[in-house]
Amino acid sequence: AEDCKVGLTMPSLNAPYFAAQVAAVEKAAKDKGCEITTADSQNDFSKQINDVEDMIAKGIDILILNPRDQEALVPVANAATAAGVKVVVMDSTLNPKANAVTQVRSSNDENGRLVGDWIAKKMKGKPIKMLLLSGNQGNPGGLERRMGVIKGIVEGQLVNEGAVNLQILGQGWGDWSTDGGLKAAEDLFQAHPDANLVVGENDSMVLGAVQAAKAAGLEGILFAAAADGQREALEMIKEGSYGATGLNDPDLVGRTAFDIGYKAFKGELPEDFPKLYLTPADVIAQENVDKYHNPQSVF
Amino acid sequence: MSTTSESAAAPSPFTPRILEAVRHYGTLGIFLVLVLVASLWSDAFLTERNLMNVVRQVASGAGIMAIGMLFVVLTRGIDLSVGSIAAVGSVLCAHLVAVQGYGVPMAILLVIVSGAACGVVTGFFVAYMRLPSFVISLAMMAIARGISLIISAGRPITMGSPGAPLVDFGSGFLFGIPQPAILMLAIYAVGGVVLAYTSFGRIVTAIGSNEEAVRLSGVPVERYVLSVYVISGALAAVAGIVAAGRTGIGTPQVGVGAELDVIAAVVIGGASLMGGRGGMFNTLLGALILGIITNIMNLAGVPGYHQNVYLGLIIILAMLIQFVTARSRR
Amino acid sequence: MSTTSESAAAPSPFTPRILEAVRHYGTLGIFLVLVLVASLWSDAFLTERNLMNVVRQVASGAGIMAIGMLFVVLTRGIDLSVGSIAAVGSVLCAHLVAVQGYGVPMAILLVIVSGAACGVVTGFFVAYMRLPSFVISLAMMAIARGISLIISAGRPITMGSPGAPLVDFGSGFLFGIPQPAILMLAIYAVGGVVLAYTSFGRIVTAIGSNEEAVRLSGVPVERYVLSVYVISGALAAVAGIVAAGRTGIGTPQVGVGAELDVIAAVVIGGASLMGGRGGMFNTLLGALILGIITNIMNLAGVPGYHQNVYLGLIIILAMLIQFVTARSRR
Amino acid sequence: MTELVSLSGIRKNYAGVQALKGVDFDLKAGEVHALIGENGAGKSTLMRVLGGETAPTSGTVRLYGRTVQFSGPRDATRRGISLIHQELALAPDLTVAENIFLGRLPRIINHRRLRKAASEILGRLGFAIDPAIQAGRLTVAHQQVVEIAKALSNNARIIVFDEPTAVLANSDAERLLAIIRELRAGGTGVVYISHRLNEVFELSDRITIMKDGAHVETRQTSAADVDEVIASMVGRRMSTLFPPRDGRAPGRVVVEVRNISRGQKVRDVSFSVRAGEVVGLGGLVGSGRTEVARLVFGADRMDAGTVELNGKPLHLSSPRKAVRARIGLVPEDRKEHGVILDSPIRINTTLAKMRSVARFGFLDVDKERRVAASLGAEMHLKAESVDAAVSSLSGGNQQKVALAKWFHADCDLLILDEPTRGVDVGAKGEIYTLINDLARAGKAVLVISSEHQELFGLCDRILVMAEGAVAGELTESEFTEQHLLTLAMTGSTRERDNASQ
Ligand SMILES: Nc1ncnc2c1ncn2[C@@H]1O[C@H](COP(=O)(O)OP(=O)(O)OP(=O)(O)O)[C@@H](O)[C@H]1O
Ligand SMILES: Nc1ncnc2c1ncn2[C@@H]1O[C@H](COP(=O)(O)OP(=O)(O)OP(=O)(O)O)[C@@H](O)[C@H]1O
Ligand SMILES: [Mg+2]
Ligand SMILES: [Mg+2]
Repeated sequence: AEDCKVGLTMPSLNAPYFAAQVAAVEKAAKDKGCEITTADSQNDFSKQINDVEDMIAKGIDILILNPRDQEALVPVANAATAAGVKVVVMDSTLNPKANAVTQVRSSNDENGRLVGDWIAKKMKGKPIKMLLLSGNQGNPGGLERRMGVIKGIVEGQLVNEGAVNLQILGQGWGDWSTDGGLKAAEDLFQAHPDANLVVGENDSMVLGAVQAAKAAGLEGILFAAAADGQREALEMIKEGSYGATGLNDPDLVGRTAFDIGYKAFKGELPEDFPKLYLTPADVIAQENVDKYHNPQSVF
Repeated sequence: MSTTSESAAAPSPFTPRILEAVRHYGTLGIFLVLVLVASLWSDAFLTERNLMNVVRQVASGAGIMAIGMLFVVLTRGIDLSVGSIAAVGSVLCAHLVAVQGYGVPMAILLVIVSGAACGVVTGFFVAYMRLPSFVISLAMMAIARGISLIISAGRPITMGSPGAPLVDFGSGFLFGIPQPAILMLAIYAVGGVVLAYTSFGRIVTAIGSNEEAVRLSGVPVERYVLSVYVISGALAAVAGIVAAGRTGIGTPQVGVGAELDVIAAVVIGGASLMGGRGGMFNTLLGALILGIITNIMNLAGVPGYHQNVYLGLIIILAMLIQFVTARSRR
Repeated sequence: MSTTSESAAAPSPFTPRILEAVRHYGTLGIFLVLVLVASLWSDAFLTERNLMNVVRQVASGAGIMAIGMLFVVLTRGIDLSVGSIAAVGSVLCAHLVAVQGYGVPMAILLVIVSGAACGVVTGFFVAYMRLPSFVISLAMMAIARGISLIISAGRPITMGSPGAPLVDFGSGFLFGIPQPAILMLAIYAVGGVVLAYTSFGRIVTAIGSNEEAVRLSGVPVERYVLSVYVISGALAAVAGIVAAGRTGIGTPQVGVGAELDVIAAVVIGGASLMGGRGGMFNTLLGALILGIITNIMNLAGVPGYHQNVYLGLIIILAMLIQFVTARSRR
Repeated sequence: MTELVSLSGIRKNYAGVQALKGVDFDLKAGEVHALIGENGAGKSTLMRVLGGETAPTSGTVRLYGRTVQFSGPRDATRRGISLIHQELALAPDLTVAENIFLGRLPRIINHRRLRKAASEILGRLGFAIDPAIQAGRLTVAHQQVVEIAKALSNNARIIVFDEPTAVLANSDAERLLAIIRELRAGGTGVVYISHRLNEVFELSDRITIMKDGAHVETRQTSAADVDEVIASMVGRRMSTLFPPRDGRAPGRVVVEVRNISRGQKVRDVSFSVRAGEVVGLGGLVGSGRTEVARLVFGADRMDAGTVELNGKPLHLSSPRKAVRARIGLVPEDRKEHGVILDSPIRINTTLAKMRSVARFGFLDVDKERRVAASLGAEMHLKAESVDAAVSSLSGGNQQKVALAKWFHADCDLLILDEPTRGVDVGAKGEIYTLINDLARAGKAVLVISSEHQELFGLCDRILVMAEGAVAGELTESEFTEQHLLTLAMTGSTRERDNASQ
């Protein structure tokens, strides 16, 4: 009964965000009666290239590619397209020169900017002493997120106060995980006990930082993340112990990516479909958290 | 007269202890120099709070796993699965407590048993089938990681709100020392006694030193080899529980890449991967040394891209200190 | 009587040629069984396209690095830095070609030299200071990763548009075989000859069996030990160039975690981490075996979360085949 | 006397080799049964069958009157059998005490009690070895003592000694023999394997001779004659063991050692060896002979002193430099320093001079086989082929490979540290002849041996060491046990106490 074969390849399955995305794509594919194969690159882009090659050999029709590296996956994406596979790039960035149907993701830059703007408003009148929690060195999405936040803060302060009073005291690396965020934050708080703002490139790491602050007995720190909207973070936003995060809904991104790929496979996609499709950006804070909070969410 | 023949001729209580001390001072030398450098480099280093942080980080990082690894390494084996088993421990612990509603003691027991069970599998193939521990434990590493992903469906499991017994464990103190650190030190103490004062510890050391000799002495070598992997698996599960307690969540992301850190701690502590040589106290120092290195880089604000380079250089320097201290005492 | 005590009495009851053959068949046994299973499991496996994929994947993955690793392992060492050196190779190659405007041959030469230079550092401390290779190469692993991040500022460097000489290398064919695969096979051939027919290969093997005896035969052991790390570093750099050629970019993300795969290939190929035992052909088989395992799981559509578990189980089964084939030939 | 052991029709095949071809052997309570035969005759293999370490291909083992099948060495130990291995089997990282009690360590160890018990056993053997020292730091001789202590501590009913005295000096061997007599008097059955026939005749009640994996004959010792026994061992009559010393013409000084020292082990040692001369280095165990050899070979750094070779000073910083200067050393510790057990005979043979079988770094394996085979034939090496791993050889044959390496290397100065350790009488003769030939060809030879007769028969003069220093020199007319021991013991009261306890 399955008239279509779908391949889904993820940079890693070892992260709640990706887990949610896989669930979304798998569900969408099964709803359409497609057979789906999921591969886990385990953070290794050469393995991801291998996985895609294997999938092409296997004869998939649609490839949902969440690239581990924005350049390295270009040749194999092109090879897939050349083999007649409909390639949809999902979530992470791939160099636009790659031959794909389209790229679907939330806007790192715009989400970051919105969060930064929110921070500037929230901390109006106070000099900002910020600690940064980054994922891993060399990750372009992370770079876009932190630059987005900084852009938002600077622009916000300029608009609100006419001057920039922002100091970035330090940057720690938390490998996108709660545990890593905790460890990095412990050391950062130690070196900079006067910080009053922690910004992370995703929620998981900031959740770790919240713990570290609690353990260190530090108070009056504002926590924010440039992205995701993880359930635990939303719950804390609701009760007020966490400032804000950017909207990056894995479920929405995943479903959208599959739908576009399926349409292309069926030949129903308009010729002039844009090469980049961004899901709407938003900042989630206490004011609007109820709109996004779903206690049943996988993520 | 030569020291060799001297000690042979007249019982001298010093010789072995001196040898012990040389190795000992090698690692202790690194440790002391590192503490000195760190405290000069950053004022924040020698604060009580920071030291507690370091010990807590080590305890929920490589520290506890290094104890089990030392036993494995003493037998000339290697156990790459520790990080993944810790992930299983972390996820399973949260799953049992939060999803299945088990009591904490029961959950802990079950988690440790399942860690030990992983060790039984690895140990069985290594001890009885004589397959290379590197490959078998690599396989177990993949299997355990997969299991942790399957149990958790890839996302963290919240274990309970602050105030729940385990959740407070990670951040709690006892006599002013972080609870995980106390747990770790207690296990080191037990491990040290087992290693030096029980037939188990001596036979494990002997197996790495000359397995054939031990076999010819009528010792059932296989059983001992099996048990070191069981110990390693059980302690990795404990490390997973500590990690879960520290963050309040169980997640399959625990311990990715930890195996190299853990083995490095053991080797920096002077143990030989060729088996037969290594001590508990030095292993603890080895784990602390690694913990201090990453801590000081964060405190001193070494930029991210350069942290790797610094880390490598500091490790090499540290080993050179060991080299020099050990030589000069010859 | 038990097989255990049998082997206990006679540490090595075989003449070398028979021993060779047994080991040989062990790995070949795994390989053949695996190919059989894979072709039954998925129709797509035995297609030309897929087989070419597998060889290309192995060539730009663990394959080339495993050659250098075998030399290191033969001397009883270990080299954890290969993946990171490959990253340096990939980034530096792209940097030299795209940013500095070097010609491709010159760039390749410089990259290989810098890989070898990393090997010189590791080898120096291991050979002349007698520091444990595990820790020193772990340090080099961190340093090289850091260097690759610094050179590239953490971002991929595009090497040139399709049509440029190196950029086509990764996907090109020669006599119907992927170019990287031809390169790999050529290096294996050279490596095999060096290992079996030159005094270099023989001394390297002998050092792993009994370093002291080799030293006391008047052989400058240190130089040989140094050179195996140089070879390993140089070949890791070559692997990095191949990776760059395959994707058309140099990136610091190359080879993360590759060290374990590479060592696993060598050990599955029957080499002993205790030194002195291992062959070139079997190492190639070991690398292919690992490549086939991941390939067949993708073809057969094993779901992502379960791939880890399958991977582990298949590795264990494979090792059991080796165990059985080796025993039955006794 | 009750029969303890009866082995009948024991066969053992290794891939391609028939090590045992249906051997019968028995042992009674309260007797010493000597087992002798050429290197590779199958003595150790037979005993490994008795110790449960090797499963016989066929044949039956009867123990205390009942047929048994051992499940492993553990089983045999539990049934009261103890083996002292020819190849030392200690855990070098453990202490002496832990090694002695390795199979029976109490669950919780009281190290003081353990050391005390170990001291007692060692004391019984007459050695004051520190039980707290790591076994790996002992001399080979003392490791052998520990091995013996380990077996004695078992209180076994059957004890097998496989060449226990091969590395012991005569005086130490004497004490061991006394202990064996005590054991015999206590009703223990002892199998005694040795290539020192005088010991065998002194000690044993019965002698069994093996040859080529088969039982040749068993006799009452009282009814046996040394020459006949040798004849049926080696299959021919041996006129003299030592080659005539004539034809050697000591010429210019090849090596001149001046005032070399290293710590307390070697103190201010000077001597010279001339071309065509065989010089002996005698002394008690631990007197520093091995250390001197290692210094002259560059294996250890000297604190002070100089070595001149052919009139030119040498900077001996590594064995490599020594080998380049055409100095060779056959080390005392064969397993650790002498051979690569896992490698074939031919590779071991050419290791010190590989360029003789290589061109541009590429090896000519056929030539290597020829070279190794012809040297092997000269030394009566018993091996399936030169491609066999050294580990598959019997102990004595392994020693021949260690020697072959340096005969092949063609040195101006050859230092031999215990060259005939574990070598059978027949092959000893061949090795002596080879050494003599070297001297005749104008090479300088330095021989270290604890077997005094060997030094007497072989050397032109003997330097005697005590406590790291040269205590004196014996010329041919002074070659007697008494002269040698007097010199060896004047050095130190401690040594003397140790030796005469
Ligand atoms: N593991 C083995 N593999 C192959 N051949 C072996 C093995 N062990 C022993 N042999 C062969 O069996 C024969 C008997 O050896 P064994 O060690 O019993 O001799 P031995 O009488 O003890 O000699 P020695 O006096 O030199 O110690 C030898 O030819 C030897 O090469
Ligand atoms: N640097 C070293 N490395 C390895 N072994 C050594 C070293 N130095 C000494 N030895 C060993 O230690 C022992 C020291 O022996 P020493 O030179 O004191 O006595 P000896 O006269 O040779 O006595 P023996 O009769 O026991 O050989 C020897 O067995 C020697 O092999
Ligand atoms: Mg023997
Ligand atoms: Mg000696």
